[in-house]
Amino acid sequence: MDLSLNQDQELIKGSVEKFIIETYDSESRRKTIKNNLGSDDNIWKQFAELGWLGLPFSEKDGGFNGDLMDLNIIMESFGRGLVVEPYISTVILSGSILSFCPDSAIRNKIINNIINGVNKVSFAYAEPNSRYNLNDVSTIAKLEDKQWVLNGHKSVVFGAGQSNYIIISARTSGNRYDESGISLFIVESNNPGLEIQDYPTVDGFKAAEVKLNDLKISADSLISKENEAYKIMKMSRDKTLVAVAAEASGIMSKMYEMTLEYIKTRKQFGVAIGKFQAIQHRTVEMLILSDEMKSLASMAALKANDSSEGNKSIYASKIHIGIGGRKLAQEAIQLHGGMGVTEEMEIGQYFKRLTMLDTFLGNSDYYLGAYSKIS
Amino acid sequence: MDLSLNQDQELIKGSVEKFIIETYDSESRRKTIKNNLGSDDNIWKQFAELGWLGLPFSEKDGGFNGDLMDLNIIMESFGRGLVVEPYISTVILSGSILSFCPDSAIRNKIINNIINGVNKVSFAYAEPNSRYNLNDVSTIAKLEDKQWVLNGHKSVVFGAGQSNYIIISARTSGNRYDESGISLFIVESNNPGLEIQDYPTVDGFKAAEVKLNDLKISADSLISKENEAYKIMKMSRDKTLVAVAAEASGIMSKMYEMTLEYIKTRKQFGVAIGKFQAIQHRTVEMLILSDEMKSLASMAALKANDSSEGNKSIYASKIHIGIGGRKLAQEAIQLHGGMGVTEEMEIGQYFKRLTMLDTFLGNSDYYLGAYSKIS
Amino acid sequence: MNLKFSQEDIKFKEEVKDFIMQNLDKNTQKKINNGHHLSKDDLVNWQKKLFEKGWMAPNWPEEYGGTGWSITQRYIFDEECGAAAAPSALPFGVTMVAPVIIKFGTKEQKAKYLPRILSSEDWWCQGYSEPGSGSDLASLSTKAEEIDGSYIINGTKTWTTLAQHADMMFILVRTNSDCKPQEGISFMLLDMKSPGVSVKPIITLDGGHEVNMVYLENVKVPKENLIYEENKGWTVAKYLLGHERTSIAAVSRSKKALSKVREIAKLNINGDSNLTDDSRFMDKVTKCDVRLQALEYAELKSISDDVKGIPPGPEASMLKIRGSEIQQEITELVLEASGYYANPYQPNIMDIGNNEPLIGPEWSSAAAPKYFNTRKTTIYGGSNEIQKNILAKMVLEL
Amino acid sequence: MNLKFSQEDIKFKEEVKDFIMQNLDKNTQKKINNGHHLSKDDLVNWQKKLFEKGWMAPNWPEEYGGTGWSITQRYIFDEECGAAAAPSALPFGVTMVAPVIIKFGTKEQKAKYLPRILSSEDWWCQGYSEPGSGSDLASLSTKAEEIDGSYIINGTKTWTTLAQHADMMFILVRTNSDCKPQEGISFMLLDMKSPGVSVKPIITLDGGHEVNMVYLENVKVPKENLIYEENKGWTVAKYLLGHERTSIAAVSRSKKALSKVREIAKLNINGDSNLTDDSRFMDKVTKCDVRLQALEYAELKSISDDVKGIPPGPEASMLKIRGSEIQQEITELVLEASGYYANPYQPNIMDIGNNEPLIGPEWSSAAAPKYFNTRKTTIYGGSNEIQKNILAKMVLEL
Repeated sequence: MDLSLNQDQELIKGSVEKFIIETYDSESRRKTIKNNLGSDDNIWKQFAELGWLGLPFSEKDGGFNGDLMDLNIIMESFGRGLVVEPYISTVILSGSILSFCPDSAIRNKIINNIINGVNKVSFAYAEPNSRYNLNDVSTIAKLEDKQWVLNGHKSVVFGAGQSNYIIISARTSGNRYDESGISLFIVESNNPGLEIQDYPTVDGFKAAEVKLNDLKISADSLISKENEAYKIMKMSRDKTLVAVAAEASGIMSKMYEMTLEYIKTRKQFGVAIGKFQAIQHRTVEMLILSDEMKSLASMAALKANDSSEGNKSIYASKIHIGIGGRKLAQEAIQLHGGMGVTEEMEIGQYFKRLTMLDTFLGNSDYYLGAYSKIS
Repeated sequence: MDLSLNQDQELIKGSVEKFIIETYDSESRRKTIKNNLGSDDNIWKQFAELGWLGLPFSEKDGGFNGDLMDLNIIMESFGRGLVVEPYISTVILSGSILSFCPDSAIRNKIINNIINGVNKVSFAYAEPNSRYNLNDVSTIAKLEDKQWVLNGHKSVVFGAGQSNYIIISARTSGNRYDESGISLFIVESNNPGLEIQDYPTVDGFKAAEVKLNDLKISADSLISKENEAYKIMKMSRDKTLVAVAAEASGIMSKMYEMTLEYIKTRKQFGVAIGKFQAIQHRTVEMLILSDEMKSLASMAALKANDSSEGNKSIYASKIHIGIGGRKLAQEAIQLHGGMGVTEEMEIGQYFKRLTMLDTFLGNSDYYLGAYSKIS
Repeated sequence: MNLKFSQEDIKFKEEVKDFIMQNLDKNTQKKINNGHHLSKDDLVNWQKKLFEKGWMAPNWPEEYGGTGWSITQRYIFDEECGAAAAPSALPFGVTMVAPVIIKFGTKEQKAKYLPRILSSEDWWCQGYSEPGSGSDLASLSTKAEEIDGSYIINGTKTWTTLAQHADMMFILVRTNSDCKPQEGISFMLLDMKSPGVSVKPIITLDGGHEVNMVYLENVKVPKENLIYEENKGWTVAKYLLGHERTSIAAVSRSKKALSKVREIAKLNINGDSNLTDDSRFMDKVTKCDVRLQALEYAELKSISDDVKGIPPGPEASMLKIRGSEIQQEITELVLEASGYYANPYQPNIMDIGNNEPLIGPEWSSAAAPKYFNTRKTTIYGGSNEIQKNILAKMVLEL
Repeated sequence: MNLKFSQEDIKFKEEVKDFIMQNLDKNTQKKINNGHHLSKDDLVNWQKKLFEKGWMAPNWPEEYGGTGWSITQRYIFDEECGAAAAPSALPFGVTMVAPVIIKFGTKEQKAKYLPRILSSEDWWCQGYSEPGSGSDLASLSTKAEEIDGSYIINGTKTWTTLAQHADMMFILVRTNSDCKPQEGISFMLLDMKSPGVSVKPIITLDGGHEVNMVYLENVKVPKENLIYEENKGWTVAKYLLGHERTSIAAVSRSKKALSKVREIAKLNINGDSNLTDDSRFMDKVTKCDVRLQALEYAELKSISDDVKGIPPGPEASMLKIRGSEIQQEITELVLEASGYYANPYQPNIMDIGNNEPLIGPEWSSAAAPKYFNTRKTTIYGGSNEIQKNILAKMVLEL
């Protein structure tokens, strides 16, 4: 048992913290959002140069073999910096999917292009009525004349409009809710069989509805084993949740700090409002909630691969985002008073992101259910 | 629509408030509890003289035809006075059962004796594993040689050891959870087929395990229609819940007041702790929770007989006892500090009673479930 | 005590229902049902219908154009408007400044302003908060100096709701600085078309423009626009605060919104099943409903007192606290129900002439922005912290 | 960073398990599992076993009899004791006064007291709170005057846990009144058998006798029983406060108690079904578990710092706040699970020689009293309000 960072981790931490503080300013972030770009090319290039795009990939795949604690370190800082670039959707979620898929020319090429920063990739799994269930897949893929033909509607696909490739979960056998019978396909985003409705999200990201109208793709676009993609999807989701917990931890610690700073300077009735005991006790509660998030995110990163405790710690961290995180976020806005609800103040940007992180990959109610099943 | 008390209600209110303040002191209450009596005979006699034992019964049955708002008024004061006498179990719960049963000599006699204060009656419905489900009845009644023979175990029967009669729910047909097939019997408590294990409850009341070992009773002991008692049980329970809500309202308002008084006098750091803003805001929350209980108890009393909204308002009030009531009770203890956890201070007595009221007839979780089904 | 409706009440209820059905614009209704912002026209058109019917001012005495309704009628009207997703009249005129004018105004002030409020000719806004004084209202520093028989006002007001449409503002200004802060404040009526008034939007978290900064540079206000006496504005403001009581709890709107949540829960948005099978979600709905039932009863008591002429007490603060919390909770429920479709940002999707394709269901199209924006309800109108301070002082006597 | 156990650790874990299995009295275990009070013998017998094994004082430096365990071993030991429902050693001696004696004591004090703490020969209690000073400890008024080379102590201490069994008390007394309150306090060791000491029970809500009033009338304390310097008791007390950190969170005990709740939920106590089918109940268990996981990690970090010799900071207050809240929540869960069987009051049912018939299941026999009594955890050891004040000051710098 060892609870201190090793040398490599200290290095990563130092570099990402420095980057966020020195390079990732909120002005350019707002510009990226305002211009509806989804990502700043220059920033993405730096991610590649700093090795972060290759971090979670194995050395065999050309990556840096980072573990989940490395990911935790990066994502916590990304949370503090409120990074809007599609790191989670391209590198972690789509990246995990690819890395768990069996070796193939296209898989290896795209992983390589992710690491180099040349390609962005999105993962299209949700459907209009699937809610958070990965196994609820109505999109159908059929093999016709050695081509796969896909039909269906994938909803709220993060970054799809800005990606070069889209990974699609589709049913190759079985019924709507079956875990078996799901397969994964990869397709270039400019394929005419794809109809991509791009839109901004409420928290400054980009997503799209992706409709597959007789989408025709070559046989080698099937990147998972046929019918056996569910396990890969679940593993990738769980790994992504570790990153999400770390992002939430960064956001929460930052929100706590911003609120603390605000109540120290904002004066009412002739004194800083931080002098009022009711405000103090509530801010202390925020500190504890933020600290709990950090503990749970670390626990999830350290235990994720433990067969008996891994899922419990991951789900626990996701539950806390929805419960503790929401509480902290609401308190942060309340203590900022009127300023808290203005678009101009940074606190609101964090508030929005943390709110939406609860819904991402399943909200706290969903994981309360999942937790009950495994404990 | 009229939200003010009518003249009769003002009279009842005046008399019960006066009784509680002038006659029902905590010293004698503690003596009743300490001596394991369950009830003070002298007090019970006064209840009879003041007409409270006959209040909810119809004039035809020799009662005063009080409505649920009358009951609300009495019970709120009983809550404030923390009345330990078995008014709910004898007059309201058993009384309702009897009044909903068809006319019979024994029914009428016992109602009369309740009103006169001569008899106490308990209702034995729960069983060791039935939890809060009235329809979960394993106690069996069989007709043999024109006698009913009952076997089973009734658990936590309030006041059974001090009652003259016990009403028993037993299955005369059907399977364990069936709503139909349940019948109600009344039996003198000194019947040798009854084994009564009397014990004090944690909140100063009395209850007993009642075991029926080939309990033999005459044919006329069946007081409900055979197999059709479930509806009567449910109606009686719901009426009792109106009284329970009012008692909780009285307890909560009293706990709020005692806490307010305490924080005005208790000094720390040279000032009354009520001067600290954190304490003030929490006490305000207690005020609101108490006020909500009063509103819900009144709403339940006024709407109980409304076919579409009645159950919703009753269940809402019961839910609030378990959620808002528990919160208020915990805060009351916390703000009393060390004093709050001593047996000597009155606040703790209220705390215990309110805690147990949540479990009585089904806790807040149970009614959350029930509420979902009807809304 | 009873909650029963008489035959007359039932007839009145039908009349209200009919009126709403015939007069409420469908697009306005749709916006409210789905949590979108209303335009000025949406609101004014509805208010004019109310005016024509004589129902614009249920809270006013009859002599000035009030309805003279019983407590039951007041309840029924609120209930039906809520249930039909009819807008609430903008409070600044009819609910806020009007009772002040009725109580403290001169004959001329009454004659001039009240009819124009009734007919929605004037759109009012509230000039209270300032950048440096939010909760601590008494510390306000906008100054009014008397020069040549007029007041000249200089200062900045903020969080001024819908000032961009306003014809008039009721404003608190400092007329004396050499005294306790509360004792040097006056309450005035300011014409927003006066030279020196400029309005700058504040964009809120949901991307909407509801509130504003209002800059006042040498704005001239005639002396006859002073309400009550100079330096007695605090008395006026306190009176006003108490009179918001019935509207502030938003009970009927919340009832409607919560029943909308129940409808949403019945849709098949979770595979073949729906959220009514999800006790986690439904319990939150129930818990909210429990508090809402309690609030409804408390509001009824308050209306009952109002009809009887009993002046409002600090219990208005309790209505404000719980009412605002419940409004927020309901937006959380819609957000949760939305799942992934809480993500798309389409703020203007229901505006007339907008041709964007709608992403996801209509009811979720404003779920997140509505949740974001509704955080304000515990902040504005005297933050809930201030309400707790008031209760601690006035009721708890701490 | 990793949470892995080495081969040695795994061997150690087995050793701890074996030790507990062979030495823990079954009735003691049953009492803990079911939330009943322990007798003095229950506790002392266990502590003596620990002493014989050399495991009485994991938090002490090795030279005084500490175990010299790594962070992992400390974790394993706590975990296994919790999991087996072994008692925690009474903190007043080994966890509280001993680190103080080690840090501030003279050679003689160390030699005299530490071995007797290790062997459980002395039962210690804590003389801090007074009727007039609970949270505001610095205002204490028990006086010590120096007369003929001894201190003569007069005053009243309250909430003194298990003083009825105590041989020794560490006590805060006022030795100077002409200065700031904190600067006139001294920390002393008082023999409970001294003339003038009388102990009066305080019965708590659950009917139990755990705490006491302790009256001190002209009690003589020799000067050599002063710890550190006269009037420097506040420094000593602050040091002690920080050193409670690992025991105060009660993580391993709460883990055991929560797993017991899960076991209870698996029993058929709701007709044929069980509470594991009740998502309302199970979600509360999960929410508690989530916080407990977070607390466990925080405690691990704290133990890790302790092993590295990093002095405890105010984060101990966070452990105290959440640890105490979680302990309370677990008692609520058992209470809820008990249903009607929470009602019977049978406080002494598990005492040896008690022949009362048990009403209801064993696990529910103390459910309500335990819930009542556990309200104290957020009050004692510095109430959670005081902990929040400390955090506001020390961490938030407000």
